[in-house]
Amino acid sequence: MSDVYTEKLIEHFRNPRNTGEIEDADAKVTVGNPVCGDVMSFTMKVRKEGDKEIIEDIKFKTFGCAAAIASSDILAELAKGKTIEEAKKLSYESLVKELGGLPPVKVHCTKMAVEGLQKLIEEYEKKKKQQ
Amino acid sequence: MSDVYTEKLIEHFRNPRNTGEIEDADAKVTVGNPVCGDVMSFTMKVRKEGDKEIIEDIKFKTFGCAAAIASSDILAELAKGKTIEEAKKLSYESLVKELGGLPPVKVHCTKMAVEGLQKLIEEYEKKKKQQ
Amino acid sequence: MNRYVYLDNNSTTPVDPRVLDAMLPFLKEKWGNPNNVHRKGREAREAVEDAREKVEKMINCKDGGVYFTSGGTESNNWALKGVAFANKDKGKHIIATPIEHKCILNTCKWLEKQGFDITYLKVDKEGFINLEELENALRKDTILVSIMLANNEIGTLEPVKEACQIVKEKSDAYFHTDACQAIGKTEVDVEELGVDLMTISGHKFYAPKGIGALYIRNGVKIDPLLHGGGQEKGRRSGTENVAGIVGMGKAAELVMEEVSKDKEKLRRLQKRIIEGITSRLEKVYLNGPSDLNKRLPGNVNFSIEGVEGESTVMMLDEYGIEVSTGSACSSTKLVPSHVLIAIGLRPEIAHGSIRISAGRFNTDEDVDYFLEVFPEVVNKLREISPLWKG
Amino acid sequence: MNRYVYLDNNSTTPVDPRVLDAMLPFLKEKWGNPNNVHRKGREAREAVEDAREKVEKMINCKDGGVYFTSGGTESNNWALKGVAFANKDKGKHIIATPIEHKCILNTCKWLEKQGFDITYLKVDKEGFINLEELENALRKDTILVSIMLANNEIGTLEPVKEACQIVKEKSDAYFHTDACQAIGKTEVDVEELGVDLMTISGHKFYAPKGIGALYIRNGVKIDPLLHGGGQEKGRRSGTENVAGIVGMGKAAELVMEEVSKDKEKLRRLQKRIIEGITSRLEKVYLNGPSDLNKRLPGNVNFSIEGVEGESTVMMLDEYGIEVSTGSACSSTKLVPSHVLIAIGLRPEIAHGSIRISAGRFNTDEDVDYFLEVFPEVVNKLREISPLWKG
Ligand SMILES: Cc1ncc(COP(=O)(O)O)c(C=O)c1O
Ligand SMILES: Cc1ncc(COP(=O)(O)O)c(C=O)c1O
Repeated sequence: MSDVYTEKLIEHFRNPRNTGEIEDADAKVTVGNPVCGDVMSFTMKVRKEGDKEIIEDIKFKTFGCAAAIASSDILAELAKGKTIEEAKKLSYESLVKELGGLPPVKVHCTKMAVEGLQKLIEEYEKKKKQQ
Repeated sequence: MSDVYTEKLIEHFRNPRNTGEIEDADAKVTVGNPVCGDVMSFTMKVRKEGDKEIIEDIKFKTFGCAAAIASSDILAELAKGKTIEEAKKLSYESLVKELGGLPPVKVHCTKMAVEGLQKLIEEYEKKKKQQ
Repeated sequence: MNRYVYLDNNSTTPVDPRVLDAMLPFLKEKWGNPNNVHRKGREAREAVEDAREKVEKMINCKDGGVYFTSGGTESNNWALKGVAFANKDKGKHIIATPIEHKCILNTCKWLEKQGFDITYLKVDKEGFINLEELENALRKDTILVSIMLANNEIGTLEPVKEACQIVKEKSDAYFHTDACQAIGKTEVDVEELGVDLMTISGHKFYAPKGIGALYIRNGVKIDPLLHGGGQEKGRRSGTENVAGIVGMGKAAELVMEEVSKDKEKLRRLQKRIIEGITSRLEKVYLNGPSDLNKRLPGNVNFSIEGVEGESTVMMLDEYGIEVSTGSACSSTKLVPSHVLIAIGLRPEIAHGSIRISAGRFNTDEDVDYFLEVFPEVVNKLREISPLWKG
Repeated sequence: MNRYVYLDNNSTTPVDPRVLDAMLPFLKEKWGNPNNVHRKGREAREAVEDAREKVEKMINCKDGGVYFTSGGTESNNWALKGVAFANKDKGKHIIATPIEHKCILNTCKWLEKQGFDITYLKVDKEGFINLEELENALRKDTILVSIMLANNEIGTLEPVKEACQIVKEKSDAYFHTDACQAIGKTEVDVEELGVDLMTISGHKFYAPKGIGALYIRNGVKIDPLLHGGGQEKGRRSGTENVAGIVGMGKAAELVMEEVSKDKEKLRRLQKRIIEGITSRLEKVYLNGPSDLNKRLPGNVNFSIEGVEGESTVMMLDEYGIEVSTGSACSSTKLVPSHVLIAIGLRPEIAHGSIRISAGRFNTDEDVDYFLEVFPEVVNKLREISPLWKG
């Protein structure tokens, strides 16, 4: 566990690749709370291939520290191309690892991003049932 | 009051001019206590000029710190040539002044030297009466 | 990166090259222990006492002395704990403000665990205490009042002189002020203020980190915080940080020579930054005094709606600009600044606060560059913020 | 003056030029505050953590960590007061030795005023504690035992490993050792010793004055001594003395590389000085262990009949030789060294004690010169001493 931000994290913070909102999203969620200093809103687009459901795109808007922004971006990166079933297994540890480590006080950012993904999936599956 | 030894003090410590013992001394005293870290022994020779009694010489042997040795030497220096009456008025402040100042914790050395001189004079006057 | 612009002088200041020059001999050939009577020791002792004189002169110390410590934190801990333990038979009540530095507040908390009773005065929207409330808070058993001279986050210059007068008139309590931020940025005079104890930190006025001092007026009853070999007249033991002390002495000398010039420049840059931000961005709110005469020269603090402070700091950093969010000392924590909460900000607004603080080495060009980059960074972050409805 | 010979390395050591080189960038361009998230801050943070790793490695720290302080005095104050206040509900009994450094003893005195109960173990003529006495002194309410690793005046290497074993077997008390003198002069390994807390002082191993550390094993309950912004994992607040920390880190690295070589040389010089003095002067008595394997390498302490210590130091100084009398830290006081009194010396003999301590930069030529000058100086002073009947 490093005590400072990694270059990789700073790069994802500085040049996030997945910001914005997907217009015709299949799911849309917001996690966090401005009082606590972090709010992440995610939109997701899913594509079907046979009976596989693949995450085609995720975009985010995040209010929060550099770690929150980078975590959101890395989450989108890691989730894209995965099936819904695979994505359900995505852990915050894998985000931390992908970022090359994180100061202990910032680990909650990756947890929040993963929470966002799980909620996206929940909403997606709920909608599917309603159809 | 300086916090460190003056050059003048160090010079008197390094090259004391009045060490030793006067063989045929008119008075001989020891002040101080090895337990407290300072012992000064003085010998004095007095010369008469008319009805004046003049301190012709003072020599010392001192066990003690640099300030104790320098104080002993400066005392001898200041007392020499003075009449007994003048010497009675010699104060420790004048020794401190002559040394160009002294760390506060070392002022007691000048007091002890002056005590030595007063005791020399006492002894000298006592002897005189006995004669 | 186009340019490097450091605007975080309330966090720490660069070491003035003239300060380093003064220190170097004491890290090279003059490495003696000032407690030794031999030559090496005496040369170190003289340097330490020479530095003490300079620091004392800088604050116009006439009645009492300056004791060297390892920094503002130690001085504040010492002032509070030292007075508390030495006077606990007289009383156990202490008065402080809620916008003191954490090293005062956390010391107070610890003292509460040891049975002391702390009253925290309220502060208004700009961070000022109320003198009447102070007067009413004084009790028979009040032993100490601690009110900072200049707040490190929002720059409030507290009415310490007036507060001290009231305390002296109405009680037997000692008065301590934390002057870490004020020194080097405005004139500080213990005689004029009338305080009994004052905290000084070297790295806030161009000396290195890890050196500070506590001014103690004659007659003040205070226990040591560091017991030991009897250095600093028995009040603060420990082999002296000679190089640091010499550096702080030189820094004090430079403050005496340059503070009025520095202050004038800091006021100008401060004004330009405040006006520049206000005119270039919407929904930004100045924290701390709007009357610049009651504000620490050089200090600026804004809440920026829709963006979070740390990410703003990090993004500015990419442009070579360094500023802070909240209090630098707690910036790895996720709690909003206690100062901003105390002046009544909502947490979500407090999270978006940015402190910009100029110092001796800043220029008008630095401010030009900052004012060019800052709106761009804020807009970039607002664009990706779910809280910004532009 | 023919030559300059510094033989007072138990008082303070020269700053190693390699240490200064490592520090310099942190007094020039890398003056950032490690608590800041921006670039300047991060570069300082990395340097601080790198230095911590080195110091931890030097003492083979595996279970716990090293926390930076302003020196040995602060570390000792912190260890004792911090453990005392954090564990006072468990008990108020502390065990120490009478030959600890003043910063332990005066802290103990202050703790006694706060209601703690201190037992001082006896020491024998060479300064050694008795392990049986330690075992018998342990009580149900003993919360801390503090025994130094190497005495700063007479070089006694206490049986800390064995003492710690007894304390761990027979009680729940924590074990603290003051290792200020041992580090850099002999190997120190917290795992082998088994101690819970250990004090380190930079200026005793070629780092500058004003920087130190406290090792704390995992699980130790200890209050901070300096409360504040939460630096050092909340255990020791205050903006870090970055340059000092980096210097101590480099010094630790050098110790790891050079201690076995240094130790061998210090042992040789020590032996030569002891034999040289004994053969050249009558009525001189070695203080501290005669078995050099139980003595701090480089440390020599003699009582010289008929002369007083300070004047001997000052006279040697005129020849360019620097040594100490008693403990350097209290050398402006007129009380005889508490260590020499504790080992049973009469005050008048204690007043005539001289400590000669070699370090990394001493050579055999230094010792040659010392042995040439020393008898001459002693004879000169004995000649003017009323206590010397030659
Ligand atoms: C107002 C105030 N008091 C105290 C401190 C602590 O001083 P230091 O950093 O020297 O420990 C600071 C700065 O960190 C400060 O701004
Ligand atoms: C054994 C011992 N402990 C503690 C200290 C105090 O350390 P510092 O000088 O860093 O305050 C010293 C030296 O002065 C010492 O020799």
